[in-house]
Amino acid sequence: MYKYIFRRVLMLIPVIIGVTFIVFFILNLSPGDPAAIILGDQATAEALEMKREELGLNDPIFVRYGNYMVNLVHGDLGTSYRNNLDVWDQVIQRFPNTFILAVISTLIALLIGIPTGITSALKQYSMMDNISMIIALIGVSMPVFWLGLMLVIFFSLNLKILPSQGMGVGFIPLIKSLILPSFSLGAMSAAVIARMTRSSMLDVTRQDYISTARAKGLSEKIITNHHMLKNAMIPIITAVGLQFGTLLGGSMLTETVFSWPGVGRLMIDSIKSKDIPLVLGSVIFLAIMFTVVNLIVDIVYAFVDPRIKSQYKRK
Amino acid sequence: MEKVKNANKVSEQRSLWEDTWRRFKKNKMAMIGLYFMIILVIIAFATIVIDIATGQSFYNQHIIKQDLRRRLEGPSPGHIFGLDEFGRDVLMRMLWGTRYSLFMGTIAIVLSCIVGGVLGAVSGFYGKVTDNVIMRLMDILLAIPSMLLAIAIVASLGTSLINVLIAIAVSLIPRFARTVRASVLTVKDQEFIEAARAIGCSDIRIILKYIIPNSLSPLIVQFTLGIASAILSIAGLSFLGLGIQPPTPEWGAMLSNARTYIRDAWHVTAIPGLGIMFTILALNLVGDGLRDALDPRLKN
Amino acid sequence: MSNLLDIKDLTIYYETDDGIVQALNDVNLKLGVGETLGLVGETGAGKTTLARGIMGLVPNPPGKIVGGQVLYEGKDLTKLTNIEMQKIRGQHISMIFQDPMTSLNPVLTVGEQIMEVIINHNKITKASARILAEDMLERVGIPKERYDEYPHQFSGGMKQRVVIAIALACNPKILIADEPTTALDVTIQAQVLDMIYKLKSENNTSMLLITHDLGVVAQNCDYVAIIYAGEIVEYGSLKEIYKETKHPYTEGLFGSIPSLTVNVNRLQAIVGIMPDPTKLPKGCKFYDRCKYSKPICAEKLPDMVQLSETHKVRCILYQ
Amino acid sequence: MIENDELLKVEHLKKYFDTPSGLLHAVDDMNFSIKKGETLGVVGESGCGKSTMGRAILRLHEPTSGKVLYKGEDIIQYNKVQMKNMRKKMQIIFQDPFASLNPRMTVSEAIIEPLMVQGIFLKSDKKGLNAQVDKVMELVGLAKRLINTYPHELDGGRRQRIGIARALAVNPEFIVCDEPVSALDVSIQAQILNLMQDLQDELNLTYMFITHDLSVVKHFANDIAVMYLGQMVEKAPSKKLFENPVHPYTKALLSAIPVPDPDYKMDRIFLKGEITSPINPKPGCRFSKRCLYATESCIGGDIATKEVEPGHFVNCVLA
Amino acid sequence: DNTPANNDEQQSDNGQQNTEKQYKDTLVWAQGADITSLDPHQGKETTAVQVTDQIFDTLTVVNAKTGELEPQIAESWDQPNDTTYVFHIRKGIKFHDGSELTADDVKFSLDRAIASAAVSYIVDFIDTVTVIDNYTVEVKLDAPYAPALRNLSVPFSAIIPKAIVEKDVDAFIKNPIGSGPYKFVEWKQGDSATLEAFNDYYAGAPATNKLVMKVIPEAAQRTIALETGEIDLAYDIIPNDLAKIRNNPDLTLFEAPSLTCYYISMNTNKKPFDNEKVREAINIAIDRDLIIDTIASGSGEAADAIIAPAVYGYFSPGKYEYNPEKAKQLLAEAGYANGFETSIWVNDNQIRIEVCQAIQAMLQEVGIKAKVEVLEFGKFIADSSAGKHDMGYFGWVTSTTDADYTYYSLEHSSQKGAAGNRSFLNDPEVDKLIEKARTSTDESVRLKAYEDLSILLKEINNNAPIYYSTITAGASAKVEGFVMDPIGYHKLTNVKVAK
Ligand SMILES: Nc1ncnc2c1ncn2[C@@H]1O[C@H](COP(=O)(O)OP(=O)(O)OP(=O)(O)O)[C@@H](O)[C@H]1O
Ligand SMILES: Nc1ncnc2c1ncn2[C@@H]1O[C@H](COP(=O)(O)OP(=O)(O)OP(=O)(O)O)[C@@H](O)[C@H]1O
Ligand SMILES: [Mg+2]
Ligand SMILES: [Mg+2]
Ligand code: NI
Repeated sequence: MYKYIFRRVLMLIPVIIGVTFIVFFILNLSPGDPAAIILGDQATAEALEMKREELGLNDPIFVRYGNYMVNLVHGDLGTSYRNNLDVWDQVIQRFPNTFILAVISTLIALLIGIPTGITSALKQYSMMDNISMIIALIGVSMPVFWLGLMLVIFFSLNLKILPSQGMGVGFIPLIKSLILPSFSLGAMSAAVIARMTRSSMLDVTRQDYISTARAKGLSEKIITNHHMLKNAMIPIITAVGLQFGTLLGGSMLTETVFSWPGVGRLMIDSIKSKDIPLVLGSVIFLAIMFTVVNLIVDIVYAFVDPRIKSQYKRK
Repeated sequence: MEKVKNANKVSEQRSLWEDTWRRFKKNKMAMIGLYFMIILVIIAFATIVIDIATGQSFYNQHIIKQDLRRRLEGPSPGHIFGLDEFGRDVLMRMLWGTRYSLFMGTIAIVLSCIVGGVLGAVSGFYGKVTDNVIMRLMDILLAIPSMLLAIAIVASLGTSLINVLIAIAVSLIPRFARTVRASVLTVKDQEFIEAARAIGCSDIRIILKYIIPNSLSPLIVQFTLGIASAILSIAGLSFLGLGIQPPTPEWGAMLSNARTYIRDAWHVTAIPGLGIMFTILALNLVGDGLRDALDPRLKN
Repeated sequence: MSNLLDIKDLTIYYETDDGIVQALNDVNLKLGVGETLGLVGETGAGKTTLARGIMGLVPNPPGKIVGGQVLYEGKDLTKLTNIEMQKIRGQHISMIFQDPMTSLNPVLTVGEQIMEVIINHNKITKASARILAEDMLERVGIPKERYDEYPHQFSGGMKQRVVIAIALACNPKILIADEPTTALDVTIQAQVLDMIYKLKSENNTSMLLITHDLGVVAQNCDYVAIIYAGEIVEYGSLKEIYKETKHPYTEGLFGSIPSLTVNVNRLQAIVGIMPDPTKLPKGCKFYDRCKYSKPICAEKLPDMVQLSETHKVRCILYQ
Repeated sequence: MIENDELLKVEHLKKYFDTPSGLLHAVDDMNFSIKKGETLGVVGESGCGKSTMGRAILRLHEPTSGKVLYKGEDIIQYNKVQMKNMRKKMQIIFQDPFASLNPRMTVSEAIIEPLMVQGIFLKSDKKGLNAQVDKVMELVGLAKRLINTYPHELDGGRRQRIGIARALAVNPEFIVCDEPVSALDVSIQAQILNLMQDLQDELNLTYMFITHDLSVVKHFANDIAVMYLGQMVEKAPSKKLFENPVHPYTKALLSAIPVPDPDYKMDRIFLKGEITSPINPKPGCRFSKRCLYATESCIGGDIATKEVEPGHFVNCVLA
Repeated sequence: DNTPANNDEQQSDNGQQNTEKQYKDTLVWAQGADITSLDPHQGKETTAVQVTDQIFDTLTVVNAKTGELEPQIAESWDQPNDTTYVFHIRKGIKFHDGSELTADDVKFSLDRAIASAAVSYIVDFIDTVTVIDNYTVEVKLDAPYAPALRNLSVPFSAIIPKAIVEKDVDAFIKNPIGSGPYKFVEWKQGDSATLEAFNDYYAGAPATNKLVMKVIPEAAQRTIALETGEIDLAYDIIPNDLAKIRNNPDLTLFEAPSLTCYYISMNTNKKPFDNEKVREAINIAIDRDLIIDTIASGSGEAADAIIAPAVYGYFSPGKYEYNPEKAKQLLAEAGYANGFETSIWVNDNQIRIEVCQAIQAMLQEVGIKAKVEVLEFGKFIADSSAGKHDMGYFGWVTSTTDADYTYYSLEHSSQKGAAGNRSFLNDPEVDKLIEKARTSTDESVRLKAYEDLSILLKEINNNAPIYYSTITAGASAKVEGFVMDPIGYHKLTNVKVAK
């Protein structure tokens, strides 16, 4: 098991190299001079040249990538072009915000998605099934930012019960400020999870061991809770893992709508201002998180499914 | 348990696709979705025909011509969905925008489906090092948030229709690669592949004639669902100011451009918003319907 | 009352997209205390459906018990509520399913799966249930040390033994075994069948043994029912069926199996295949495959003819 | 034995699989030969390496080592082109008629495929192709109207006929039959077995018939090889094997077959335990752990093959 | 006129009329983007300055209410000759760490600003800075430069503590120390910044104890936050929200003419913009009032010159008459009777895009088919500097409040391309007028030169000024003492919020 984890962590290295390589080259080869963006439309040619030199933009691109990677190996993510602040500091400052948003969204998604999926599956083809699945589908179908704006207008502006933006300080304000963004972010995942749960529950229902359980004379409740759920969980866990990964990186729109100080927004802002070290830093961070989350998912798998556990042991 | 059919009656024979269609037809929601999509396709083509027939003059007169004095006017008998922030008829723009939402999504998906499909097939079929290399590549693509990838690509190549397409296509590649690989892996070990080897088929022939046709169904489902997420991605890019150039009446752009007016005139956001929502809903319904119809376990 | 189980005119249909599958038509069978009844038929003949019908486990939808009764100790099981049925299942009537590989829940330990049924039907503590379950494991020849292992750690034969342990954990009066050995190798099959036989005789359990292996039936059963396209075509004691074969289908079955004892140059195969269960012919279901068929066979469904006290056959030849 | 008669000779054939838990000896040093026009039956329990051997002989799995001499030539040394030509002479029929047909190909496509791949007919030669398809379909007893049906529209028996037709299309001399009837019902099984027998007589085919059903091979094969965990434990002309089994495993196997005769009193030999793992097996007799007669001499060294009577080979220290 | 319509009585505290009015401890304001850098010589974006300007002071300051130049760190100054200024530093000014501000700090700061690529353009008129004594600094210029004192009031020439910065620049950037009315407390990136009153401020402690800046990128969300009371003050209200604030009795809308002019720059290097008639046609084909009335919700004024009326040196050469008929005629005369195809570049800013779309539609009316191309900012700047554009839509703030800043950058031939002259105008006459006004210290000479220049430019028509925007802010009605700064660098020293 430890060996397995170790191997998976080692896999991070090529992923990080690949991710930085792709992002570095896309950003560098694209038109638009970081110096010009920083200095704005009122900068003189000399100032631009000065800035370029200062940022080391005059070196050939491979030299710059090489330098970057060398620094990275030493644990140095560089400093931001725009404000000379340490990239690591900036990313680590924002990361918990994105993380908590992703966690709460996932929780909301699970809380809504799993029960909905189960009820739908148990009452397949019923009215209930259809309605909940249609609602779930609508959840997937709305552009996130649109849903976000509508939620704000309704809950903040009209009902005045929840803050419209920002991240609250202190427990209660934090929770309150989390509700709208995590709901608008989690809505889509909730739908995905609900549908996933439904189909994997239906899958399980058809299995022979469920017939065996019935033949034992077990009650439906025990069959559902004890025999079906744990088996149905396995594909759901994959879905949740992937969703969590997407939420981590994909919260850019939500973060913008809700002025949430997360990595997603940092990334957009830094892409727009071509603050390459900052973009790279956030991407590396997200890539690591993504990999770690998937690793955790795989480990959780092993706990749910003894077959997988013994596979890891063997490796 | 397979049902033994009475093969004595030739009239009863159905191809696999007919079978699928027959099951699909039974699913009311999926049919509603399908009808909706057909209507959209008809609209898209009709508007294109009108554009060609009138040499863009209809487009210029009714789709992009502004009437700023009447901006944000609410629905009225003359303009049942009201006017947008430039005093243009929202309904007309919705109709003319159909093609973008529909075809851009589709083209992006076709692109990523081809690239991802080939990668996935090769990866699954050859396994070992090839598989490892391709799948790690896909991991890398997956580890970069898809929106970020799209933004980076659009930001670097510029905001044009083509670039938005490329961006979305690239970010969807891993999805297809994984789907195809998974189904290739299940198909690969079936005996009929071995049977093909036994008669001397080459790898290429096996991939083309045996594996791909049999991995098609999950791909088809991914396809419909992929179009849906492509449409949403386009809207998301528009929200970040990286979508399609004005005054093109693309729905995502309409929605995100009008979002500042969400409190002043509900219709300018609600109409494109609902348009997107229903389209995606329809695509999802069709996708789900296909999934069920193609699922061999549900055959009875 | 000598009959523990008395199935009367049981008719079960599946309503599918393709039409109504008449899986079981007017089936009459009985099972006495301690007896073993073999049920033989080809794939799709309705064997599993019958078993599920007795257990009240016909998947609904699409399945439906259209008519008939399943009398267990005089009670009609088809009339019981699901809750009442839950008390019968496992405790009075147990069932072993076709495939041991998929009959066990992969995420629960084998011990847990045995214990569960014990706890469910007896008011005892977990600890004492565990002791009973361990005992049950030993009785089917698995060391109790393996109580906490998962099904995937067991071989096919061991899994099937666990399934048997589950089925017999509460000493049921009736055991329904649906092809309990089809998925196993001959040597393992012999072990498993032997074990079932032993356990069954210990408790004087009655058994319905479903199979399509006439050899298995010959070695294990007291009575045999031959089922074809949802109908019992012949019923009798073991001897009667094997030595005084009456129905052309039964005859065909015997002709189809290569025998170790008799040398034949060519098998006497039955031509054709079973009719589509959604479009069953009006008359004798075996009509178009039967070498003795007469025009009337296509028109009229022959009645069950009582040939001896136990031997019954449904064929025009004996009317 | 006249050398010329031998169509296929297998020498020291080995096939090991590299698995996460170690080297799996699926086929370990097999030696035998098959005469032209005859049938070699290969029996053994599930997982003992029968299919692997069949596939290794056709080079569908590359053997780890050993020789496969076809008319005296070692086909393992053949290059791709030679091998492709060889495939015209050697064919295979698979166990599962459901999985071995491409669900996206119609009956005629499935039969045309080998003809086209092998370049026997050109794609443009519609007439030639159709004629050959008609011929082969008639040969295996498939009605001509089924030409455009898909496998899923047909029953198991017909599907297996397509599998046979596909193998026959290129006019092979040698066919590996990998449990061609074990997925079929007894009545259909008999039809297929009869068909294969007829084809052998008609076309002078040579079969290697893999099965786990001893009664089938007894009926079918000239010689029978019994496999256990990748190795051959006994090989004899079929009659002799049944009359005088020597190896304890063969004996146990024969005793475990349920005979469809109520008067036949079975004298079962019960084996201890279950099949051991084929991964990194220890030297010596692989059956020793389950063998009732195992002695010290069974483990440690390789067991020599003895010819107990002409044509009857046994791998056991007791023999 | 920038007095807020804050005449309503404070109804809420009727009951406590006699007691002293209670004020909140904290003021929360919202802006659309985060601080880019807390280093005043680095973070030149308005959103950065809006914060750093509370922390740092400059030598001189422009009174936001009156527009007059006033002393700040420099108590007074002399001008011995055209190219020399001597500043007398106010004694007893303390930095937030308690150290005293001296001439060394001033020299250090100005030198540092000159060396900074980001802001040097504001102070690069300076040749040398010399410390005369602890409280006297001499600044020598390359050449006479009339707007010098105004440039020194721009926050980019802020005075920072030499000792601290020299010791550890990184620490300073993270934790800036200035001599302004507020001390820096915390910056939560992407979220907020917190400042605290500096009680030892030379002009006395500021009115409110704590300031919190919140980043709210979505404009509509800023208004909503204001309406729900989550914030006290919001900058940059989008036009369509103006009425909502104006009509809300709980809120106050601040509006003032800005120093910003939005204009279309036509690339005179490219056909057909090398033709004056085409340029004029475009200028009169645009219905400026319509754009202001609709897209800008009436907030703004039609532009007739490239600098705003609030800028020193502004002269109105007469309004552009909207006349599509005449435009068509001009186009015909120029040989484009059937119009032509071209493009307008704009960066990704909602209002700017909308304006361009409106212009696009107006040009369409006279037969010009213009594509609106939205570019990501970096590409927009880079490619337009390189002259790849046909027309580009820009906004220009005269941040020094002196006309020279704009005319020199946008119209002088030496500034072609990257530096600002994106119409690539090369007109000796224009150059001459700009230089004349730049080097003269005689106000009347300068004003006359600018008058001539604006008339000349209106004939050349290389740029099409569209409108002068209004600078806006919304506030809770309880906010007192808020004065708009025409550039947007709102000082919050005297602002307080009633409870
Ligand atoms: N859930 C179901 N839905 C529809 N039809 C069904 C269902 N289950 C069984 N059938 C049909 O009912 C008939 C009888 O099936 P059953 O499973 O009882 O056969 P069986 O004799 O047990 O076959 P086998 O030997 O293959 O197990 C078949 O035609 C089958 O296709
Ligand atoms: N591709 C493979 N990779 C690894 N192991 C394999 C592979 N194919 C077969 N094996 C293993 O080799 C052994 C022999 O398998 P094989 O399929 O030849 O057995 P078999 O005798 O045909 O069994 P059955 O009667 O079940 O068909 C088994 O233990 C099996 O798990
Ligand atoms: Mg069955
Ligand atoms: Mg096999
Ligand atoms: Ni079946």
